[in-house]
Amino acid sequence: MNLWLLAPELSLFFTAVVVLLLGLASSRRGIVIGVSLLGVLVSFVFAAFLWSGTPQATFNGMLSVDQFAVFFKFIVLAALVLVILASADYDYKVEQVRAEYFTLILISAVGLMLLSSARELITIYVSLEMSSISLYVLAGFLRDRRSSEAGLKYLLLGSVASATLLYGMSFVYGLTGKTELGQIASAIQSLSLSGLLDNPALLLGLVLVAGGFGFKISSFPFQMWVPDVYEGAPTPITGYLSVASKAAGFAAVMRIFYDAFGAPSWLGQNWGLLFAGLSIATMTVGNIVATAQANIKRMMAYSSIAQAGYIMVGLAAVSMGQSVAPAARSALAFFLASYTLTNMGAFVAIIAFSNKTNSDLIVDYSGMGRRAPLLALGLTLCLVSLLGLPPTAGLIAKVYIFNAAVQQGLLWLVIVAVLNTVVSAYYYLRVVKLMWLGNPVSEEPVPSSAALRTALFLACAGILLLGIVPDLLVRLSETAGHSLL
Amino acid sequence: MTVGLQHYVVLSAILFSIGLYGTLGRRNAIVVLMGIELMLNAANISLVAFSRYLTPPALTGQVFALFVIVVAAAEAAVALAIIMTIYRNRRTIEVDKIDLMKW
Amino acid sequence: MPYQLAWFIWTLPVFAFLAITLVLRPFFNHRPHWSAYATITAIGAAFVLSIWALITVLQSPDHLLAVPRIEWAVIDGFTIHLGLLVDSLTAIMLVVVTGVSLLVQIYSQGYMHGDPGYPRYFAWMALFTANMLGLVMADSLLFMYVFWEGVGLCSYLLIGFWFHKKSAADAAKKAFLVTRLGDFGFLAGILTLYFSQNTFDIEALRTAAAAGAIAGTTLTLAAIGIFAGAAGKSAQFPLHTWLPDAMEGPTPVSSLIHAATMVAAGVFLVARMFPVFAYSETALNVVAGIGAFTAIFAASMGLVANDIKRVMAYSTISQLGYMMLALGAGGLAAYASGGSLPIEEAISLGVAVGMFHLFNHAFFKCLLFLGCGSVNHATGTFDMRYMGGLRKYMPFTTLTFVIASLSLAGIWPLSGFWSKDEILVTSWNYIPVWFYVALVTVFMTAFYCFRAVFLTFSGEYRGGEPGAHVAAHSTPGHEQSHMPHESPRVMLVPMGVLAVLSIVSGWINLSGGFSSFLGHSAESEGGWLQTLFGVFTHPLPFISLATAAAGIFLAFAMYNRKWVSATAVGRAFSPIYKVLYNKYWMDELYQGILVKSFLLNGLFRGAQEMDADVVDGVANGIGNTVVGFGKGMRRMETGQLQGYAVAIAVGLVAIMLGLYFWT
Amino acid sequence: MALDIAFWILAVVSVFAALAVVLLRNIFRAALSMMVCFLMVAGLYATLGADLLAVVQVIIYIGAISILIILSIMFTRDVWQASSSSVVGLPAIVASVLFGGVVIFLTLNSRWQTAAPAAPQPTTSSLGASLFGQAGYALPLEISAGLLLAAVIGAMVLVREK
Repeated sequence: MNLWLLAPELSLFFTAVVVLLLGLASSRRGIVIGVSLLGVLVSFVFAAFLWSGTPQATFNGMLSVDQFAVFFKFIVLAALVLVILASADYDYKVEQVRAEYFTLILISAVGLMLLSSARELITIYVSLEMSSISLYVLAGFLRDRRSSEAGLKYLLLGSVASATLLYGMSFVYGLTGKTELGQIASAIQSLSLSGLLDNPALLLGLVLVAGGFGFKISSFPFQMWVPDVYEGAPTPITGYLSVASKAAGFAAVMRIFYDAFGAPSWLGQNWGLLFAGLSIATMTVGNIVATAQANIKRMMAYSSIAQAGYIMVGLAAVSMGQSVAPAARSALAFFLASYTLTNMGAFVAIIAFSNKTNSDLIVDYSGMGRRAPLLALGLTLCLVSLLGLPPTAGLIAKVYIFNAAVQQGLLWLVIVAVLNTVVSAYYYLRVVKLMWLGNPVSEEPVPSSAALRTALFLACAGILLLGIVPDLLVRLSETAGHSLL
Repeated sequence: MTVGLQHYVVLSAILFSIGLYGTLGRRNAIVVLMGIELMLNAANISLVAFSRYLTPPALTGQVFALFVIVVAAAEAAVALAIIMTIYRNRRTIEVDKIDLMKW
Repeated sequence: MPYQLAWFIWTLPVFAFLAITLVLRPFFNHRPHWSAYATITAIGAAFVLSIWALITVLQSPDHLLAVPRIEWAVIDGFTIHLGLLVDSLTAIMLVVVTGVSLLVQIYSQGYMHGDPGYPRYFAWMALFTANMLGLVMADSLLFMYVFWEGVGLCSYLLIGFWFHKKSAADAAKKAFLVTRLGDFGFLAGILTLYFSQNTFDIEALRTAAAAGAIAGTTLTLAAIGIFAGAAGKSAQFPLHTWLPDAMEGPTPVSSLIHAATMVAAGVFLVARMFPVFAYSETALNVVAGIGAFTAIFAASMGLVANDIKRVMAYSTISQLGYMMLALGAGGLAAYASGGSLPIEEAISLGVAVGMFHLFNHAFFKCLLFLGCGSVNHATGTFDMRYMGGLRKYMPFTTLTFVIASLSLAGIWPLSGFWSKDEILVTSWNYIPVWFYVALVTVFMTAFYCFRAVFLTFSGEYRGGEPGAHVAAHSTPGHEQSHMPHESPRVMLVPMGVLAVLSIVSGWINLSGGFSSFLGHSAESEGGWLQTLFGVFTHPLPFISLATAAAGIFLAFAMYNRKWVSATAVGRAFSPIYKVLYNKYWMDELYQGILVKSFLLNGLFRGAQEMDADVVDGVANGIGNTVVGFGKGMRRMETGQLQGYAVAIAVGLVAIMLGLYFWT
Repeated sequence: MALDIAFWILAVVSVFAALAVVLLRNIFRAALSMMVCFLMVAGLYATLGADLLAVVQVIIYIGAISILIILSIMFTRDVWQASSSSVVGLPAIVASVLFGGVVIFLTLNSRWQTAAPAAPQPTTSSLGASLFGQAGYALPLEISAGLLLAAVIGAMVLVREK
């Protein structure tokens, strides 16, 4: 047991405790945010050290420290930086309990980071709950009618999902007698089954676990909570939910389904097909309903459902071909990194606008190009990246993931996904058009704080950088994709 | 007929479905929460039963169930806190009235 | 000069766009003219660079400007290159696009004067031009597609420039949706080629097609897919409906769209990928057939339109049909000649003839639209019924408009004559069926464009119209004076330049220079002076000239001299009888009108309406269906969390049963 | 044999108690039934030889969670209001019956690799060993400590006075 391998999580948890204690003495914004950011930085440095190490499993095989996990830790940390900065302007709504707010964000991040490297069912379940419980509270943090409604919906549905997940895990355990993913895999192989129905317990475990995580990654038909919760939750938390929790969810799905259910190959093809089917439904529902939204947070919620659909294309591609494709895993990692920057950036801009206008309606974005050119430009860039146009990270991500899927013979899936992208142009560009061509409601400029501007700048710089020189991250995600233990 | 693993597993499935009905079919948020607790208990029964019949010495299932109980307690605390906030806001905890956000 | 300069041809306008949106518009909004200067400077510089590129390509032995590629990203062995392909085709397009765009921007300074969206206008114009330049320079289909969509997007923004006007917003949406229908085809074509050859590289695909590596159904499907994209952008039947409506944008935008940028993209695309077409006879027949049909179909609609820009729009569609016909006929030459003409020759023949018409058309059509803009600037309307007599007030506009019309009608020795003649010759030689269609179209073209000339410039001024059409074009700054007046000099100078080009641009190919530059060595018939007159040694030019003259004469008779009342033609057909009695060469058309007196008002109008209702209906229908579905499906989101939980439970059961029965 | 009889009694009572939880209109009584059900589950753990777990079940579920729930019922004053069927009442019944049916069908068709059950023996020390021992579940234990911290902070923050 080497505690160094846990250093990113430990340091972040330590920071959370420090922030909480600081809150007893002083909850001045600068101090709280400064300490939080410092903790993220320390955690980042530790994670960077882990990146250069060799992949290994630690804590009796419960935790794997490979580049794949570290990559997702980077993603969570990046989202964390952005959400902390984005909250700087927003936390006047939670002034009395500011320290608790940031503490919960940090604890949830610890849970997500653990989730992305956990490789044992109990650890997975407990880390998932660690992040979920913090996020339930954060969703209902404002305690007004909308926020508490979001909290309740998230909590009750999330609990149903985690009960389902748990039930599925119990069947996996019942089938194999093991909880560690690698041992589960070898136990399944030693059963020498020739199909799911040889032993339907496998089907039960597979579907119920997929359902539990389907909730987390907002896959159809488990996506219905997303719009309501995203609309009601505090906007920084919405952004955070849409990226970090989704990214870690995908990491865990990838690890469970690949590690535990990766072999024999018919099993992989079964769940690959399952995710392919769900992917189509997910992206189609997300895109089509997004066209009919008037509230930008709801629109972004449906957009994030659609994006989850695209990511699931990569998930399906991992196991659908003749051989397992690390390329699909790399593509998935890249997509999530790019999506994290992009979606967080969009939410930062939305926070900045709604701070001024106190409205999340899309019509109120009319003429923002004149009132706040830089913010509008940032939001435009993010939306363009979500749509997948050059010169943004979103394009590379889509090309990467679709290419991986095509290599695995999933051309039909990619065609559906591309058609979906076409539909998505309607609602993304509608906002862009309104901002630049619409008539401003008033000529009053929209101010934004330095923290928000920094966050938006970081996100946009990342989007452009990855869009123009994608090689930087492609290398990293290739390493990550190939390193999965 | 001797009681065996299957009996426990079927019992757990029945309890899980009853809990599921509680969360889907009852109006009061606290009853919904009770339904969720029932579901978790059902899952625990199957975990412990598997532990008993599959890997008698290793107790992995029991350990798992122990963690589930801890998580359930934490979840219940947070859930009841959120239900309290809802109650303060709206003077009701009937979940069908909590539909401010839709469409 | 170093080859890297080629990159600047399309990046310079992008910089202008960025400068305007990021710096000039937010911070120097009180100096709108700076935006115009930025765009004009950038496009001017791009024009100079294009000339340089053209010269370099001319001088290089293989007619290629070698620009090494940039390796952009390697994703799991899949390399994405950034590269430019500057061959003779590109070089010609570059000069045309930058040249025409430059003149239009200069003209726009006058036309858009005082418009509140002035900087925005120039920003989009710069981006529009940049995308078009990128499109013609891209060396891979993937990047071409990116710019292709960029052109579509910019045209959407520019057509809907006066977006507060419902008609403009609708027209923009229509253009976007209809061209997108074609783009699906294009994308399918690109993917077909990619999966066949595993590359997006244009040069490699052309080689592969020529080497027979792509063949059979794959080739045909790919070619037809690409043609669908081209048909969308180049407004070929049945995807042409957006173009007449696209006049809702500012007139210089129409002028740019119709001359050098948007619509030319389709023809360029077919020319660029022509080897893919040339090896599939089916695809060639589709191209030629659709081209020829579009030519006559659009021209027939032009006969009855009252809006001067609409007449020009139909004319553009028709002329684009000619270009497609030229490409198709050129390619079919190899099949029609029974093997005596190798396919490589046929390829260069088609490209040379088609591109030559594109080249000439760019100048005179641009001029015609600038003329329309100038007329509108003076009268405040586009409806020809309210114009008339402008010759007295706007002599310069009249002169240039007439020159452009003569060129469009194909009158010797103006530029339109030469390229149209080549198209007629090619189709006569290889697919005679379409030759007659083309010839009828020549007549119609001459008729409608001189109908516009006479209605607009001859007779007495009918007072403009302060009614509906002014509202339709209510840009501040266009103050209505009681009598029309000539446009400011900044608008007239570009028109003058274009007028000269409309006369002389065709002469470039008199000794086959243009064709041989595009790889087609035409049989040289001596020096260009001999050719200038020597063209009449064949009977064909006489026929086409006579047809055109007849059209002009009919227009003259009906709209200038009023020997025959135009309204009467629509209602009753006997007056036409009297007037045209002695003109034996009109018999066929005459019979047609006799037999089907409703042709003008019935069929043609019907065609126009079918156009507006059916095809638009499909395009808007798809868009509305998606949004309608969205509106319906959002109702599933009832806000009831237990409803969601039921969905989860039912979903799980469904998945379990699905997997159970499927496996 | 005694264990079998115990199982049947516990099973039947727990199912009826669970049904009472979700069907009784009086919420207070529903909560009491839930306590009964939890008690029966504890008994089931005992029949499975999980003595420590049975105790933990009683202490945490009955001693803590149930009390918390009853307190909440009292606070929200909905005690005497009927807990009626929700808006999706009928679909809920269909969905849960379907779900239960499918799961039971699939479990009955599954083959479980059962081993011969060993004689029941005290599990406390071996559970302790597997939680804190060298080859044990120390990591999830630590994580659940963090989880409890988050829950405590969260509950406090949410119910604080304005």
